[in-house]
Amino acid sequence: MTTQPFMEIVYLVASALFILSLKWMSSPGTARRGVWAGEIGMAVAIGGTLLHHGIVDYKWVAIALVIGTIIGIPLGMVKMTAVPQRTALSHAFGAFCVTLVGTAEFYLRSPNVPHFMMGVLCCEVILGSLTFTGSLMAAGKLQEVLPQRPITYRGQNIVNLGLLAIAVAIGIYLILHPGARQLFPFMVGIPLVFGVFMIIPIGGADMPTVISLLNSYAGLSAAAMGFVLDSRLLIIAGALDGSSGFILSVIMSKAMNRSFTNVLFGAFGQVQAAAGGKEERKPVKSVSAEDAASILMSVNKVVIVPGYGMAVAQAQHKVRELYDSLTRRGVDVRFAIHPVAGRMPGHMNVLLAEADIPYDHLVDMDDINGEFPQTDVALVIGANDVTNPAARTDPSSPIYGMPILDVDKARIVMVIKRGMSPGFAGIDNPLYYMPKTLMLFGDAKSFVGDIVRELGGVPAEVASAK
Amino acid sequence: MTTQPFMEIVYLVASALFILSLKWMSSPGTARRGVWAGEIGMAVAIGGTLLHHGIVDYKWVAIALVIGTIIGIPLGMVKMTAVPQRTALSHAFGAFCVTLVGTAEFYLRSPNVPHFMMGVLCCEVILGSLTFTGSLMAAGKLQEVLPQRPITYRGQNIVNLGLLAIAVAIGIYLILHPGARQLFPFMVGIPLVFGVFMIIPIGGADMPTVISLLNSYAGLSAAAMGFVLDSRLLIIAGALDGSSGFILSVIMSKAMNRSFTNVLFGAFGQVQAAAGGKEERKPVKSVSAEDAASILMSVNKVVIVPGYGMAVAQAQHKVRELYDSLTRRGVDVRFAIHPVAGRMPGHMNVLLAEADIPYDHLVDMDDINGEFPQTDVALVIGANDVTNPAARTDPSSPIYGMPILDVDKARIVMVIKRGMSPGFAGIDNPLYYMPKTLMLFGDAKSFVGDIVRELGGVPAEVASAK
Amino acid sequence: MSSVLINSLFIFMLAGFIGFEVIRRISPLLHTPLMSLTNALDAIAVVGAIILVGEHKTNFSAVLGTLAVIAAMSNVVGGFLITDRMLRMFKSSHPTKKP
Amino acid sequence: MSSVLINSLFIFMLAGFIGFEVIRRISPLLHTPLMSLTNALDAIAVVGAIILVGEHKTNFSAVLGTLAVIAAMSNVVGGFLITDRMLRMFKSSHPTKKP
Ligand SMILES: NC(=O)c1ccc[n+]([C@@H]2O[C@H](COP(=O)([O-])OP(=O)(O)OC[C@H]3O[C@@H](n4cnc5c(N)ncnc54)[C@H](OP(=O)(O)O)[C@@H]3O)[C@@H](O)[C@H]2O)c1
Ligand SMILES: NC(=O)c1ccc[n+]([C@@H]2O[C@H](COP(=O)([O-])OP(=O)(O)OC[C@H]3O[C@@H](n4cnc5c(N)ncnc54)[C@H](OP(=O)(O)O)[C@@H]3O)[C@@H](O)[C@H]2O)c1
Repeated sequence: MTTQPFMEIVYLVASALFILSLKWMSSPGTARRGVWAGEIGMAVAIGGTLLHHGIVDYKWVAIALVIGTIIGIPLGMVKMTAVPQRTALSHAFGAFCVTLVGTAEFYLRSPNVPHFMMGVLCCEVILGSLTFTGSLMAAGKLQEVLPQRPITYRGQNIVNLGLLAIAVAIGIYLILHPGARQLFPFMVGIPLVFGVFMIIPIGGADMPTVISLLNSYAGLSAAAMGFVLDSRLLIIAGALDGSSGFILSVIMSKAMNRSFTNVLFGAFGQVQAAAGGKEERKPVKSVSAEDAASILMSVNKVVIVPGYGMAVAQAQHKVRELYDSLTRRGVDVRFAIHPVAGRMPGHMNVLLAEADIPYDHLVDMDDINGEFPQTDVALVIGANDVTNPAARTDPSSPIYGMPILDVDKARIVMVIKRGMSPGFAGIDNPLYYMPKTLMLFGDAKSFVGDIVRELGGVPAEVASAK
Repeated sequence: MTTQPFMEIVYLVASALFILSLKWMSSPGTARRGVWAGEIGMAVAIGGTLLHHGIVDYKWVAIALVIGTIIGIPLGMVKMTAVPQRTALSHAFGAFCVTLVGTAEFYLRSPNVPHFMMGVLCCEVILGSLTFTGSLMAAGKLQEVLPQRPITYRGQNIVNLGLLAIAVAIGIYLILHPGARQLFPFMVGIPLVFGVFMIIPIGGADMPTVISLLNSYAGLSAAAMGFVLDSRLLIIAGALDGSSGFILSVIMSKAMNRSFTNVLFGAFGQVQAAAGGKEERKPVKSVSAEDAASILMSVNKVVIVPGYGMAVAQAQHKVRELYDSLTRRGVDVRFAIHPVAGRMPGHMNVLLAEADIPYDHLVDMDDINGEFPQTDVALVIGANDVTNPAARTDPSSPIYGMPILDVDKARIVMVIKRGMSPGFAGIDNPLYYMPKTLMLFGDAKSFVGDIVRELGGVPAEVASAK
Repeated sequence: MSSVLINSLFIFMLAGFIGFEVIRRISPLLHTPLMSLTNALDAIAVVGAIILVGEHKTNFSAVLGTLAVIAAMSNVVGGFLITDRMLRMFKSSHPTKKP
Repeated sequence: MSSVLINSLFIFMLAGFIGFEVIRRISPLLHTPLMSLTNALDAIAVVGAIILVGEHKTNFSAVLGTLAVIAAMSNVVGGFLITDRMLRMFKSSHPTKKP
């Protein structure tokens, strides 16, 4: 991007800081330091760039930076529950930036662009533009301004792949004839359309996986941009982002035991239709908040299993109150966190952390599963699929093989949900028909509130008595 | 080193393979795959280089490669006990190669060598040549062709640092006047002398730490050579080697709680003199092989603590026999491995592995220390410092704070050593005077042999009985 | 030129490897903040855009560049902001509480 | 030129980081073989030496180069050989034996 040694050194420092930033991110203790490292690296890089000799027109740079900041602040202040769509939106922005720069570079350089370079440029632009519209669609579905349900029609995949193929073909032509400027707009436009079509057949609940895939696309396109501008810093940042997005999507699909293709081609849509609303008629034991409270009072070890429902109901603060009054009573309370509970990786952790629950009481699936047999009550709050024993027992179940939380091993299971409707996977949950299971029907927030009230009166005295 | 894209790709592949090689090295399961990856990477790199257009004279290349191979094979077949000196020797070779190439490059390029480049070249040559002689000296001391004991005289450090300073000064002059060819030989020669002087004051037992330091020097000089030749592959290999050497020396010094300076300036020499041969007169309980055997027969859990003495006595195979006959009797036998037991990192692991003891019975210090309280007999075989409770209890002890194996927490402690003479740290070991401690005086190999014979007769029948 | 690309490949290979090594080890606890952090870092693309605007080679490139800077900058600010907000929420109970 | 050096610095930084990350995690069990392996890898310096000999710019450089190739090559062969010998010795008892 430049050959001023000074700037290169600046970029070297920034790169190192970025890497450290991710390294420190690995544990809660050092995570904030990680953010600072990232911020400093960013500041250094931008500052250094502004000193770049080539820069003649500072006015627009300044204006753009200011506007960007103004837009950025609200994006940084969104509610925690809006994080998924915010993430999608920021991928869109990133991809937008990359596409614009790629386009500008092409028109500045063409026709004399070496083949390999043109190849990279094509990757940059194609990836960038499909990520742009794709992420916008994803954000829309998550924000529910767009219909959540997958929209499918026959031949859909052929159409989509066809579009992509055309874009690639144009790309290849451009590699061979970098002078064909008039074709470039198509190489930008077609992937934009593809991005939209790509998301249409995917259900809203699948968005998180899609988002992390788009995340890695965004990273890759940024890296490609680094190739084009010969900016090592950009290549490094892009590679880091790309690998992170990729790893997260792998983790998610593993935990949902699905394959990317399966997610991308919306196979779940059918399953949902097929498996939905079966054997609803079996009897379940439903109890009131009082009964639940009186049981919880009398036991020693409770494991709370939060799920998407807690997020929807915004129940985390009530859950915190429950946690408090139980611990005050000397009950040992832990939280069992399934890797894909909720709708994004780490969803439950963030919500519970927001409610000030110490993170060392949030236990990962593998660590907690051993403890359920010694657990008196497993209190499931708005979780469903991640507790579905069918994944262990019923080979015919669409989620068979997906690792789950073995709540059914606890002495008593309580499930807070509004009705019998299924979760994301759209399948029925045998757990609810087990004799040891008590259904607590109601909205998570209000129901937990009721339980807390029932537990209510006493704790103060208990606390003082202690 | 070249700009042929083809070769660059080859080097890219080789670099990736080298990195994977180290990654796979991280666990015994994948370690051998790691070696293969390294070998393939090496083959690819050398092969690719031979296709380099610039090469006109293949005869000498071939001859040199053959001679090198012929020398290499015996170096690869040395006995396991000779590994430390072999390692030192190979550092010497590596540094030798780097120094020669650096010298040749200088005379080919000077006087027109850019400053920065010349700076790197100086680092390469200075590091290279001092590592060369230093490693030779180290190898000599370990092989005991040179006197093991530290040779010190007053003002030694001043002399040494003085030498180094001169070399650096010359280097700086050369950076400013790359044309001063006549000065170059001094910049090679003086560090050669320094390398010798550097090792003289360091005791033989400190060599392992020195070796890993030299290891990282060798790596750094190779990386510097990579800078000079603009060979990314070489930079990567050098950086990997450098960091590995550095990390190992840190681990060692931590485990010995000493600082590099402390090692390099042979401070221990004095300590040795000071602390050596005190309170020899206290009484110790000494028992025979029969008694030891009869005790071992009657217990359930034995932890064997091997040390330098086992290596010296070549007792590992006898120890294996002991392990067999005890396990056949149903005794639970584990090995407690202290990070710096012996004289090089992983020393005990290699010896015991050589004797076919499954590596999952070799337990690291941190994991085993918790088990000693439940251990019936801690059998110390030729270990001393790593079992010295003074490191925990006696702030005045020179090894105070060094993490040790808590053998003194076992119900009975047996110590096999030839006499009361101290270990590497040269200090007395309170362990030997504890009432629960039984001293088994004798050479590790023969004494263990005796115990096995005592245990002898029975096992066969026991085995058949089982 | 081609050697510059080769070189970029080296950087990409090394950085990608680091990415995998480091990120594989990040505790699931932090996956959400991780997403927003990498997102902010990725917005380093802003430097490319800045130069595009600053050099003002053509009006076209300058306009695209300006939009690009705006987009990237909002990611920088927003990304770091929300990551920090999330992390501030993570509190540890003192180990004593641990079983 | 200087940009080539900068670039080398980048490579060095990245590779060094990888070195630390990867090697910190190598089990102490394997520290001895690790030493001999890195040693063999380091001997990649042989490629530099080979070119020195092959290009035969001056007799002096060719002679030094030849010696360098010999030294490095013996490290390659010796290093890989002994590492492999050591690793072949490491055997696992079948997990059943484990407590
Ligand atoms: N975490 C990720 O990264 C990710 C990404 C993509 C997909 N997914 C999928 O999402 C699912 C997550 O499983 P999960 O168990 O957390 O959630 P879930 O299986 O989707 O079930 C959520 C349950 O919460 C209940 N619920 C909804 N709103 C509620 C409210 N206001 N009050 C009380 N209950 C409410 C619903 O039942 P009612 O309607 O009867 O109340 C529903 O059964 C998994 O299938 C996973 O594969 C996760
Ligand atoms: N591992 C490393 O990387 C490394 C590197 C540098 C320094 N060190 C140092 O080396 C020491 C290692 O500790 P260590 O406990 O393993 O060994 P040690 O403390 O050096 O003690 C070895 C003991 O073995 C006995 N011994 C010697 N030859 C024997 C034989 N043939 N048969 C039986 N016993 C024999 C000696 O006593 P007798 O003479 O009475 O028999 C001596 O007390 C530590 O101080 C460590 O800091 C280690």
